[in-house]
Amino acid sequence: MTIRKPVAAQRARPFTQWLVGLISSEYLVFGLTLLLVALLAPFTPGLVSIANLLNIAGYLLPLFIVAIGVTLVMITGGIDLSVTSVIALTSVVGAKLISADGSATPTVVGLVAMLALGAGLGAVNGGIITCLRLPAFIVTLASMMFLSGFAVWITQSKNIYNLPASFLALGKQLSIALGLTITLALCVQVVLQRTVYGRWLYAVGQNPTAAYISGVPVRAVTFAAYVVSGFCAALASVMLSARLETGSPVLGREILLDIIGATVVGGTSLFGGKGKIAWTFFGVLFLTVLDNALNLLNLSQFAITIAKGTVILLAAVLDATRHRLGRQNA
Amino acid sequence: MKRLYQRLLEFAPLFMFMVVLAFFGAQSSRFLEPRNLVNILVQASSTGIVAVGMTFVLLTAGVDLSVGAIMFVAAAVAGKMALAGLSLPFSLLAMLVVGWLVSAFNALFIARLRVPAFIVTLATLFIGRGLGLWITETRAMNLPDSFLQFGSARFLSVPVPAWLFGMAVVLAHLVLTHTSFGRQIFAVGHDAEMARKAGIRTEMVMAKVYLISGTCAAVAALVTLGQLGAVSPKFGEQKEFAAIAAAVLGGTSLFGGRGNVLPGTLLGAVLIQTIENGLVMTNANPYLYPMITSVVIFVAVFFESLRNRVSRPFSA
Amino acid sequence: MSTPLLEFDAVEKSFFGVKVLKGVSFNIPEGGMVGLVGENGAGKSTLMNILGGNLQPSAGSLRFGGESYAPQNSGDAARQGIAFIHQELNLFPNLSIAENIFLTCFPRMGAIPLIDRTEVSRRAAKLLRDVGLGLSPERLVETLSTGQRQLVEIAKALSIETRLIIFDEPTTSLSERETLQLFALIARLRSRGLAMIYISHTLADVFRLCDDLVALRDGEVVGCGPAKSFTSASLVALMVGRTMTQLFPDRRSSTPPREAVFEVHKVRRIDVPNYVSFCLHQGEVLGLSGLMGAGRSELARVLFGLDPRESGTILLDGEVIDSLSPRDLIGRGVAFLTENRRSEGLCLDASIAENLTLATLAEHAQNPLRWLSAKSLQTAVSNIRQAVGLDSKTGDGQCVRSLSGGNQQKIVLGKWLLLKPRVLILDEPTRGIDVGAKYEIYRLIQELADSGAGVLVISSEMEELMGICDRILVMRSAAIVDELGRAEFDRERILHGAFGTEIAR
Amino acid sequence: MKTIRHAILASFSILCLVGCSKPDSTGNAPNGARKITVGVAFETLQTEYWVAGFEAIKTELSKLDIAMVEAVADSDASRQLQQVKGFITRGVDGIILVPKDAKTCIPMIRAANEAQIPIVLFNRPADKTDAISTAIVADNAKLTQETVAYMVDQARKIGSKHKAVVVLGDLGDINAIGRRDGFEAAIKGNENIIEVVSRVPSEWNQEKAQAGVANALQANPDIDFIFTSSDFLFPSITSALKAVGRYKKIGEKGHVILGGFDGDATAYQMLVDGYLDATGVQDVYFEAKSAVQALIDMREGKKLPQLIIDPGFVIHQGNLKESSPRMWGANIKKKG
Repeated sequence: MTIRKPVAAQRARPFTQWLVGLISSEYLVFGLTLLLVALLAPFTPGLVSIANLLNIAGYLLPLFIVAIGVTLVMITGGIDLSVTSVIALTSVVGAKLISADGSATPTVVGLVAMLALGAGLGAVNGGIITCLRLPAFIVTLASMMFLSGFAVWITQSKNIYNLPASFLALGKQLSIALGLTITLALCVQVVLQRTVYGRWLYAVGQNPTAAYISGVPVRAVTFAAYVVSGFCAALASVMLSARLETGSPVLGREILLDIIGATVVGGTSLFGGKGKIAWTFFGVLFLTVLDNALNLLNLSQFAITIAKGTVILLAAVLDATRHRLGRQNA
Repeated sequence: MKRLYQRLLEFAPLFMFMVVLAFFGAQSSRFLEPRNLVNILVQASSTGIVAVGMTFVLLTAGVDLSVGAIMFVAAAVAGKMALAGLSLPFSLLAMLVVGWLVSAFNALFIARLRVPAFIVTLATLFIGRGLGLWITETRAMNLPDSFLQFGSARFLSVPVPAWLFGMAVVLAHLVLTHTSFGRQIFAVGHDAEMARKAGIRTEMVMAKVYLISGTCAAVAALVTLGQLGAVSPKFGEQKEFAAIAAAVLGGTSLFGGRGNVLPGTLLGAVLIQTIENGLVMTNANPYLYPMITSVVIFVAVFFESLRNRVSRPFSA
Repeated sequence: MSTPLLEFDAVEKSFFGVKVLKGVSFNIPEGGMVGLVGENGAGKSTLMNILGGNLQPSAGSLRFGGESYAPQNSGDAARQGIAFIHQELNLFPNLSIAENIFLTCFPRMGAIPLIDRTEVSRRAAKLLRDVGLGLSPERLVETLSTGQRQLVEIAKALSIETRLIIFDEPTTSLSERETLQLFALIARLRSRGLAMIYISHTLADVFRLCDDLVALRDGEVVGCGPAKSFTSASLVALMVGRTMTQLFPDRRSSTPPREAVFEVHKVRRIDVPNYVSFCLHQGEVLGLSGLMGAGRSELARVLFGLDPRESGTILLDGEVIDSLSPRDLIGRGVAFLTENRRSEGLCLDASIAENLTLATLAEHAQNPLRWLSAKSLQTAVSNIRQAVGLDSKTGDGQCVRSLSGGNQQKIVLGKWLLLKPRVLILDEPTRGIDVGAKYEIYRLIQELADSGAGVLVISSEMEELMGICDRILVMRSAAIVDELGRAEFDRERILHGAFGTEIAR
Repeated sequence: MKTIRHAILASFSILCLVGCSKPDSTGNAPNGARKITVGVAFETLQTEYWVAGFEAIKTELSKLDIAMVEAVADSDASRQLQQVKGFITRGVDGIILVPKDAKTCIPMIRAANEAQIPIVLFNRPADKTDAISTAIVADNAKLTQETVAYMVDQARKIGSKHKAVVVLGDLGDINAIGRRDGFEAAIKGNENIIEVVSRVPSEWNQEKAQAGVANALQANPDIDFIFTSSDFLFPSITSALKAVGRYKKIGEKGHVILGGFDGDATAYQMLVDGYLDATGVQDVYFEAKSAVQALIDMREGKKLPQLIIDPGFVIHQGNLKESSPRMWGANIKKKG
């Protein structure tokens, strides 16, 4: 999206023009994040310290990875509510495999199994949605319930410990997680922007019928989006499990709304056809920094919750304003 | 042959419901007792009432994630007032007012400022839960017995919650099918821009829909209070998903313009509760609950989609 | 002469400083019928949107019934008695006929705010009788044909005390018979004293129906007067601002011995008794004529794999195609331009470049990673833009939603031309498109055929088929009932075939 | 212009948020005399027990004039790790942590160890690890077993065979699982007296608990033994019992033997009124005091055991008077 200066604004005062430009920019959410940091930094000791930034990064990366997959699904006009359950199930299955208390298979095998399982679960979702043509919301809602119940059942509520050091290293070394995430994000963004698959993905989200008639393999493209989403959830699960040194059947249970909220705040449309990995990153960053800063401010829990809601709402209002401006300028 | 197949599918959701009833009936002799069926209805009433309001919202292609939070705030306020010694009617009024305030807030942002409903109601979900925690000081509150008496009171030997649920369903059905506002909801849900051009005041329609959803949430909070007699910090949590699931199970489309309350949402809400009830009655393994529920939801939606299938290769 | 019903007085409208209406003034007499013609983008829609209350003029004024008239929204216009029948019908398929008619003004049961269903049915039934539509008012609109929907729109206009009806391209989706029905209805309504504005690209209809004509070009009135004072040629010249010598490009006489490129053998749709066989040759433009509902579009959808086929074989270059799916067919060089360009042809929120290249992306990514070459894409886009004559004012990145119908159709066609198809099927390629753009599209069809491809054109406009085709097939009840070579082209014979009134041949 | 108004609104409200939250005394007092700050991280505050624990710690700290910063993780272990690291970043002098579970807290402990900040786990222990911490714990399983054993004794006294319902917590919550295991252990060997006819998964949700107990009563109207994994579900259970007229005092005909865990205010009131047979009480005051003391000891370099056990106690009709002062719920109730 480029910034088109409306004729009306050119005549207006430079400040107004600047403001309009800022609001219509795709970096708006990022700008808001910086503003937030700038405003809160004087009051919150350690907000901008290296340690805290690393801390934020450690928490943010798995969220961002899940959100990447969700973004792809949302570009096709679908939604994936099952990601958190995929995180939980891959976590316990992987941990069972590699744990000294379990079958103690080599870490690499466990990792591959986790990722394959994640992709496989995504494939099941995608398969049901595309072949049986059921609404994504209800399919992934049902699989969210099922997989979560299944994860708790196979572990009989018990967490799995004693993971090998080689696995835990993935969680300790932020650089590994960072490298993985950046690679993944760049790959996905490049695929979206520069490959046939990316173009197809947007086309499917914008108008599935027109895309189908134009020879786009709509089902395969949609299916692939869910597979990637499952894979991303599994990758996040690896990072979370390693970071927390546990295979847990309730891992990630609470973060679903955060993930979808972050993606939507970033600017990806719930109705499909629109979205970018960079936007999603800004969205995740915004929510995480907000959460972190409010915590460092030592607000009580209810104040944090209220503040979070308010800021999300304000970001959304700005976003809506920006769209109206964009439409007027077109 | 084809006709028969279609005819069968027509009744698939009802058929499915019957299968569930028959299955649990065979497992436990007490399951099909009228008493238990009334139990199911009462237990389904809170989610059901929220789902009725949610159906209105879904019909306009919107969504209301804030219903659970509205329930919590309403219950918290009512609880505080009751504990302060005010009588039941005041508490009831206060709950409705809370429902209206929060949903008017939703309506303002969604209808007037055109912010996507998903984000607005997600934000009010956070704000509402925060407010509720603040009001309750994150403590559980045990309310005076008047609430429990209200919840277990019977009229013509049917408990009040079931009456409220029934009234909500009938009223909603009347509004949706027999008022111009109701028919305009379907028009707005099909295409809001087209509806505006056709002379419908879409902003008003959208706003009203959220107000209805908020009102339903407040009434549902009352019903829940009547059954529990207590407010805990988890009051109403995840209600939004249960309500959406019930409405969608009843055949309401998430993309707007299609759906009904009677029998759709009623059946959806009751079906989910029937499964939960049956599982307890048959002393099922606690671990199996979510899995069985999700499979039944899935199968029901699958049949529903077969029924509505159009021969077009892709449809939203 | 008494006061006119409606007066436009120097109406102007600008969008972001660009004037799209420049001082438009004309009158519509009480009970008069005025034809409004002009190319797409000439300002007709803007003018009518001002009249319908969807837009407000930047300058100038309107008077309706002798009083100042400034509607703020479509409701205002309706209350004043102005009904607007849009080209893209404004009906809700998920509601019944009666509900669509009374959507904003349901009769109520006295003081109770409930809809009086019996009254609704009674009044709706009466209105449907008025417009000659013999259906139950309870039927859902989604089960109606386009022609029937049009009649519902008119019934809706009659449900209020309407004094002026605006028809925007009412016949584009209608079959010949439905068009005749509509014209009869229009005549009946006129006899009741209703005034009408009739907007159409079909000049024959305009001449037939209207007393007065107004021609617009670039937001200005370039011609205004009684219909008799214009000829087709003079009107076209006014609209395009230059003299158009002909409506169709020359079709060179056919050279007989050609190879078959696309053969259809006994293809039958599900639930339909009749089957279809025909053969499309290299370099041939084959027309498919028939009434609405004769199964032309349906046949095309089966051939392109969009609807299931019951039986029959299809051969491309003599080779049997087993699996019919758009993807496979596109891979073999078959393309299909559907009749619904907005819902099936375009991604409206995507850019011009994205839409143009959607079907041929793979050609620009011939590497294992399916990496798109920006340069090759860019070349393709600029070449095809030139080829289809897309005006250079619009950038490649512009979203196609904001383009005129003609430009949108050029983009869909351009998308398929980029494929260099062996076979191109076009369903109503010029529906709702202005004269200039139509000519361009005909030219492109000719060029494609000259390059050796086979072109199948479905159209309800008989003149069009007769102007551009080498051969015309006539369909009725899902079967081909007649075939005419270029030398045999005859309006009456085609009509008889289509109606089944006379056994052809 | 609307746009600008929106923008101003946005910045204004952010400013408001900042303004409202005055920078609190996080430690760096200007005049050298540095006040000690302790970070308190709770997993959740959504039950009364945690609130009571939180308040008790707050009281203990303020007694010793120690400043406190707080964080609540909303049941998300990953967020909790972030919050603990946040504490370390701002340089607290000690951390009291209620971990989500035994293992996810280990990276947090390790982080604290590396920063040489003493860390104490409140109420939940860490799994075996090389990381150093001290945990003040109540043994959920053992205390539940004792409570249920008392209930079984009461049943045995009455004689006839009892039909039992157990209301389970969230199956993903280790405390809920500990209590379930304690319950099962106490029942084991007593099958001749107690038959468990229903296990209701409440997911810590009052509505589900209420519906579950009501349904169990429908399936088996002669149920006369109910144990709940947390006292906060008692209102739901009594509501279900009242609906079928089975909420009776001890000794009355048709009394249902009731037992719970936590020792909250509702349970205290029920004990006093003679409805509740027994509940397992975690000694919140002991735990808070020990936690704060442990932190101080660790700062002074003392070696502490890995576990400090809060023995807890079962409060029942027999020991109500002498034990109630130690029951946190009783004190809340008395305070009003």
